[in-house]
Amino acid sequence: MSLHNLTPPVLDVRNLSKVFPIGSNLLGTKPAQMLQAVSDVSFRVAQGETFGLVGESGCGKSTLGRCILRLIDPTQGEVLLAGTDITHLNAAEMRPLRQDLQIVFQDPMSSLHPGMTIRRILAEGLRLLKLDAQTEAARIAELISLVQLPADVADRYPHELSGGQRQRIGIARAISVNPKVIVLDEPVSALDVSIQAGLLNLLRSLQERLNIAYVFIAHDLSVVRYVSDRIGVMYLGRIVETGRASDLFDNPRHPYTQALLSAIPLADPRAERKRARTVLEGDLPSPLNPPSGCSFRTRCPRARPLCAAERPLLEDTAHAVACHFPDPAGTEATARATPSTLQTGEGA
Amino acid sequence: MRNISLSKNRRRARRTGLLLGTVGTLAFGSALAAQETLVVGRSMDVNSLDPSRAFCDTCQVYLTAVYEPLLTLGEDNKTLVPKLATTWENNDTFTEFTFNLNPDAVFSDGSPVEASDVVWTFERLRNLKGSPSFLMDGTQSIEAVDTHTVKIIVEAPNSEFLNKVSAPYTGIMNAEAAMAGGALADESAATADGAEGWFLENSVGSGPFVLTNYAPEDELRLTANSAYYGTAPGFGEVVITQIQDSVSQAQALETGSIDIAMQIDADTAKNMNNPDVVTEIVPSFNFVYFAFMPGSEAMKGKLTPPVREALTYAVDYDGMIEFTVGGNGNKIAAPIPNGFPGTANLMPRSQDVEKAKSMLADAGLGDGFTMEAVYPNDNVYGVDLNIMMQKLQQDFAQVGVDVTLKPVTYPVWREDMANGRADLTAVYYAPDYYGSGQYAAYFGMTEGSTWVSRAGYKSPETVVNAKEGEIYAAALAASGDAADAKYEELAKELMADNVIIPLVSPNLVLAHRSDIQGVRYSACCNLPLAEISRK
Amino acid sequence: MLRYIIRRILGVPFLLFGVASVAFLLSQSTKGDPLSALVPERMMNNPEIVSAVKAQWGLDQPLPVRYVIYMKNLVQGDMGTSFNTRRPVARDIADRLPATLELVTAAMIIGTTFGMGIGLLSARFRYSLFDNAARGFALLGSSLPIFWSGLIMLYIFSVQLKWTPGTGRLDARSTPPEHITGFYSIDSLLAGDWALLGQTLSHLALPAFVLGWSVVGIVARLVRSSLLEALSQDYVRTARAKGAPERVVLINHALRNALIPVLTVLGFTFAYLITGAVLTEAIFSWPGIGSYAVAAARSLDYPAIGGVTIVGATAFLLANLATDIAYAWANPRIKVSG
Amino acid sequence: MTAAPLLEIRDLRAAFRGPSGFVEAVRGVDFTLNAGEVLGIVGESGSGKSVAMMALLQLLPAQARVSGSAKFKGRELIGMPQRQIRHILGREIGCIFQDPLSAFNPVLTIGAQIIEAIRLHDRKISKRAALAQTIDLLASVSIPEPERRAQQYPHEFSGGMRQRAMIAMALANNPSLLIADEPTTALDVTVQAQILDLLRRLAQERDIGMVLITHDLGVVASMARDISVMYSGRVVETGSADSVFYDTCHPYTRGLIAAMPSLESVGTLLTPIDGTPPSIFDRPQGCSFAPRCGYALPACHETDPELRQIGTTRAACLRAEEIAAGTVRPTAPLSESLPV
Amino acid sequence: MASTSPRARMRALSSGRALFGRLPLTGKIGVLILLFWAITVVSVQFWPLVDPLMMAGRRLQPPSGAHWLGTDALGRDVFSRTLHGAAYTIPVAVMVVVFAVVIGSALGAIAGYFGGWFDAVIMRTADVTLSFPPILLAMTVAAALGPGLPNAGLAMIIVWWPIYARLMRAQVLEVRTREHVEAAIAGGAGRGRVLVVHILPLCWTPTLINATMDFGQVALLAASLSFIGLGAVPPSPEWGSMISEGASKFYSWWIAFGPGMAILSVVLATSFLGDGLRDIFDRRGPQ
Repeated sequence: MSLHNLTPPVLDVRNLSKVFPIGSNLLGTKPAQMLQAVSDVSFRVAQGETFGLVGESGCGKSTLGRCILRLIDPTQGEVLLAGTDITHLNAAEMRPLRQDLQIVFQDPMSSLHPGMTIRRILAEGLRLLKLDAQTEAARIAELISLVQLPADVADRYPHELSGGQRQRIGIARAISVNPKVIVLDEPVSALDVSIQAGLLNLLRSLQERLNIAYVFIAHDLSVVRYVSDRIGVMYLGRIVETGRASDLFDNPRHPYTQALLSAIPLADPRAERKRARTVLEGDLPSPLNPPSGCSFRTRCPRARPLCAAERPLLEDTAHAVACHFPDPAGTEATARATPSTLQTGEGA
Repeated sequence: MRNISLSKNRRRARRTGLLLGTVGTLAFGSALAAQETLVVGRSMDVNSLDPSRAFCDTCQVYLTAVYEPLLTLGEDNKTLVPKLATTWENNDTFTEFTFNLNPDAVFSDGSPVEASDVVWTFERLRNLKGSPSFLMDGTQSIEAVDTHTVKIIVEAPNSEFLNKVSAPYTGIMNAEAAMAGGALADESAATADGAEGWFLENSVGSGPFVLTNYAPEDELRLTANSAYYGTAPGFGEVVITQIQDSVSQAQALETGSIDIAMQIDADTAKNMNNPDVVTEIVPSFNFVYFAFMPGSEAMKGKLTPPVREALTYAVDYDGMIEFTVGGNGNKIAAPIPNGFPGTANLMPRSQDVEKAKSMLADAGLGDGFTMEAVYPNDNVYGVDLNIMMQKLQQDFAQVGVDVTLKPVTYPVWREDMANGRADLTAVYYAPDYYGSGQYAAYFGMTEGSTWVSRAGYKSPETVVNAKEGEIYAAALAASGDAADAKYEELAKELMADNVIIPLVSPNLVLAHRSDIQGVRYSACCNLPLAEISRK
Repeated sequence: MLRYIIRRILGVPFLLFGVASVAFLLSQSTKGDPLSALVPERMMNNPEIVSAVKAQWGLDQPLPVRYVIYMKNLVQGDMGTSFNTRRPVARDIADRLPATLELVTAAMIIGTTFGMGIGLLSARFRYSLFDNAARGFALLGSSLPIFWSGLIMLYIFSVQLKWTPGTGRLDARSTPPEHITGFYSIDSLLAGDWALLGQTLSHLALPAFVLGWSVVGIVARLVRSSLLEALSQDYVRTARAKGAPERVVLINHALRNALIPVLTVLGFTFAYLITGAVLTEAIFSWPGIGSYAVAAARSLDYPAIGGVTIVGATAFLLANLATDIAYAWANPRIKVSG
Repeated sequence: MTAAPLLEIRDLRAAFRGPSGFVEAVRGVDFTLNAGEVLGIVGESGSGKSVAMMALLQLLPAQARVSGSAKFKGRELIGMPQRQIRHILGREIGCIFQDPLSAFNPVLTIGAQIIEAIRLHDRKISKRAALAQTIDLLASVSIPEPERRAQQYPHEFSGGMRQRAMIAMALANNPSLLIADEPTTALDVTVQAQILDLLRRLAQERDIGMVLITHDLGVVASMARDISVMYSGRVVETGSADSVFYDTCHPYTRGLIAAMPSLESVGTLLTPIDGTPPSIFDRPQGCSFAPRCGYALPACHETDPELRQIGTTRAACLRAEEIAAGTVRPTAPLSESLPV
Repeated sequence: MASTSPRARMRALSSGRALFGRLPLTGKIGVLILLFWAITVVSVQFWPLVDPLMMAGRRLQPPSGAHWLGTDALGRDVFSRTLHGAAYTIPVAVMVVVFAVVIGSALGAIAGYFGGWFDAVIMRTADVTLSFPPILLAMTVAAALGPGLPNAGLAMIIVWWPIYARLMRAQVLEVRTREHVEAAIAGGAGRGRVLVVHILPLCWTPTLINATMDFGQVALLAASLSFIGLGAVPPSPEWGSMISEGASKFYSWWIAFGPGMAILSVVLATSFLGDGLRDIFDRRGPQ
């Protein structure tokens, strides 16, 4: 899975930033505040690879996903799709390229047109391919079976399906045009655990069959780990740590990543009881008024004056981290068992 | 009749007092009355409270109460009686008139009424070119002979001039006070006079009342003139209060919140059976008519005299009275009120549908045609013009003539009238003074008259009747029975024109609380408020 | 929200400018020659008089010039002179506005009190006989044409039962109290004239009820639905979980929240009442700007039409503004944020 | 503890009016909770776990029909008059809800709402004293600047802070039982850790019995002493945390554990549970899990099994013993096409 | 795709019936009343009624066997006039609502979806129009254009369109942020197609509910304008002008009774139906 440095990336996101103007001044001429949702984010995804973006609510991961698809226009930076910069294309120029770039949304209900049958919803997506009626019908049937649904769902409406089934339709729509890249924006977080697993398996099997690159956005680390080859951890609009999934999970270097991992409850009472727990203090700062320097410093157990003064840059390595005082790479021992550097919660 | 003496007038007043009881009671009554308020309910149509500009029914009531003309009309609605002028004279040719003013008369500010005030008032009336200015048409000179004598010379014989100066619009103003309020009487008055607003808050007459408050479309409040030189009025205060419709007026009268209701229609009157309310139905001098407009674009060559005549036969005159006023009205032949000079021997029109049809067929219009009726959307003297026109529409439909109704606001109506945009119209007329001459001037088909320019529009030849001007002039030069005969001749011509077709002279419902007396209908002045008192 | 309100306030002059322009253009485009309202019938053919009148009323100027003059005068509070009353329109309106405001205020009080009461009780006793009857009563008020219900009320209460006096603001015999606010009820109270106060209120009762009744339905429907909505919210469950009795739940928790959306309709209700007031005034001979407007529209008194329209729109704008402010005040969620 | 349990629920049922008669959302569940212990109730959406708790607290809509028995400190809650239960709710039983934003009244300050909670049960306490107590409570749940925070409205709090305030309010009258209904579901994972930590600490400090309702097996694993797994309105497996996790014998519990991606489960495929939970309006005959169950026998579609003691846990499954012993392997579920 | 269209039609038909079935009792009554008036409007001229424009008996007769609602001041049958009146008021109300909805919704949708200067111009125009109390604006416009039902109708369209423009704009702004719209854009749909196919079909419910309720209000305002003499012209038996005639013949209460009850029934029916629709659509929610 270390393809990413060898083959050209199918998706290359370079220094992407998005600023939202919030409100406006009294005369309505200028925005009152600027919300920096995404700051200087770069990553690459190779064909058939899954890049996981993980972070808590408000970290900008969904905005990032929408910027990649040009559903929102990024403020700065570039998105290269198979080598083509799509950031500056207009709507008409963008249209043919949409075939290569698809999205699956979090809420499977609101992402399907409630007034259309499944058949029509899928046909809408297939318009890009300009198929004749017969081919189209065949393709729809094929898609439905690809996502492991019975053929008769085609003539149903979204509200007649269960949540898991609806999300499968969302996936079918995304793969219908044979995209190179699919952005999956929290595709399973609205679903019950028992349903989630089936979808995750489906996504994996589709990727294997169709060789699609995924950008998998989620807040649940376990889910991200399950599907991702490489992962970026986001905090307040920035990637603070990125690397291969195994590296990142086995050897988290950024204190935020460490805290995230430590916060996940394990479905294993004995392990839970033994576990050293890092509990972060305080809340996420407002993105309208981010802290100076390192944005994590307000909650970071390792914060020192330097962190407030200077923003740490993301290293340019395979397992990169943006921290002034990171744990060293590849030394598992320090990552897992240095309670001295972290505040440790009492074990149960 | 022309030389009624002051003493005679005084005697009359005393007789009235005796009728009421003793003089003492009268004095006591008026002392009490001084604090009492008479409330009159009506839908006010005030356009102005400036006597030289005002022109409305409410104005007549107001002006009569606040200003005094030289003469006025007696209770018989025929005889002229003295007011500010105690005696008056005219020459045989009716071109020179001399008035002797009552030396006791004073204005409400206590200053005496003098000949100069009369001259100023009449000149202003003439020069202002307001609605009632026509009353001064043809005056050559108005001059003060001495402090209490005025002499007026008119260009052509005018036996009706005396009637004109009995109109409430000729009420004499206190010239000095009015000038202080911005009023002008000279030639420049028409453009430079700026007193109209001032008159809404001030009164400068010698009448029994003075204006205390006027709120447009709300109330008009008068109080007894403390400086009044004549008999004090029966009430210390009179309020004319705005009540829009007949039913509300009836209701207000029944609950006692008003003492007199002025515009109750006959249908409503029938439904009132309250012992505290007196209703008396009297014939009025008002009438409602419809008019053909042969000069309109669509009617050119169609509304020829025979066609007009034919259509007059289509109208169900009896039914019209039934439908518009529930039978409480009278048929009227010519556009001169029944009871006015020259009307005694006239025969009203009657319906003859077959004749109408055959005449139309003769005129080549047997298949009928279409007309558009433009008329004010109003309810006057108990006649809802909409209902009247709907009835007319039905009557004309019987002879194949299709009438489209277009009720409009007054300004639009006047504009349409001035531009020949209607084929048919309907309006009303109430006398401005007692005399048939005003009808000749207004309805006569003489070149340049209001109705010639309306009905004839750009082709006056379709309606002009040259004889009428001559007859009118002859009538003005005559008096008494001779004048009456001329007016009768004129009336017949007006009927033969078949342009102005009077339909109904609605009866008037005099409705008041039973403890109110002295309510009467006057041909010049509508409701003389000063004569009203509580029993 | 504060920012929003400030922006709204800043926007008012612009809206008023638009309103005044529209009012001017509409009234100027009325069918019918304004001269016919000004020049006596017998003088229409007299060019001297006609041109004098034109000059006097500024009608000899081209439309754009008239517009500029009108707007200039308007800024100084001069809305021209009414053709009907021959008085300055501003003065007519100043005289009549208190009457309308008194009527509308009284109707608003009646409408909102009944509306809220009915809404509250029918939410509390949902689907009960009371609920259905009260909602029926409320709905009837907003469904009956006010010009008919007014007549019926007048007939029943004034003519037949004689419980209320007839039309108008006061008995014609009475003199209005000294002008302080222009509201006879308040002025007579200030003057300590109890008899006059009683008379004022008895005159006000019927038109205000007829008018108020027309909005009871709107208010009751909204109170009921927003109360039911509030009662289904999580925080109500929280309150119950705290052991709060039903009364506390209803008043302290549900009603406080339910009233916020109710506030937003008050502006709308005001518009409804102005519409109703125009008709109510016509029926009850109420000397307000509603009957003035009807008379003006009927006689094409366009300075008056323009004036009334501008004043009505201003009142309406202010009512909406007040609603917004009240909304912001009542709703802490939007007090701070931009 | 030999005394009566803090909360003892027997055959609790709750039904709602549906289009055709009443439908049961909770179908006879039993729970027992001793003082100072934590009972975890796990289930997916629609399993009836919250409804069961709301039912015994009489917090369901008035039209709901509740039967069975729920003894709190020996007092029967089911059918208790409103007047009486009001004195228990908020005083002896505190509640925490899933979404702290909607669970707070948006137009009242946090302080006012906590003060109300105090004064509803202590009429004599002065407003000032109640405020002081409120500030202490906020401080005890680690809310910084409690004096200022008490004056603020719920929307001015962050999600984690709101949930802390909610906990403070629930604890205002020192209850002996805390019912926490998905207390961390709406929160981010780092905040969830904070809140769980707080709950754990408070429960220990104050010796409070807690019912923790959640869909997340991870949350109960770290918190609960006993766990009950609910499916379609019934408890399908119950026992101590360890026994439920390690001696699992109900196929649904097994499925849930297998379906959960964990940090360790990389490389292996997750095992989903096929199909979807049945709607309460349309429950299958027999065991309601049978249509999704890889172990289901024809008999499973006919009889709805009762909870039985199987080893260390109690499970409601006909084949529990075989599954516990590992002598059977799951097959594809019986129903060929997915129920839609 | 061809196979879906008859099916869709079937669905639409059955959903119409299903919709009726889901209405509360009052809503069903509302539908029946409106249905009655709709039938009346199209067929009243074929009914065995006396001519509403010609006198049919003595004037001002109270209700009797011959004249169920009595006769008016011209002896015309009030019952016949009331039924014929539907053919004046109801089509005007329909036209006003339809035009206001179409114009307002189109402008609002475009303004909401495309934003920019067009949005600014449309919404400021709407603001100014909405600043006028409706009756004052309608009166002014009706006065400017002259009386007559068509002019009154035009006046009311001018009054009403901004309400729908605002409603539709708000709705479009809300729906355009939904994920299925993003999905459509991601699927390569052009702006027009996104608006017409993916946004507008989900925006019509509030408009429908509002239009239903407004229908009654428009009928009321039309009658009000006629009442003050700026609406229908005689002899048309428009309800408002009939009540106006009745008002001046107050003691003959039956003249106003028929048209009064007719307006009441229409307004009540639309309220009932609007409430019912709101119950159905608002409660369904997303799931």
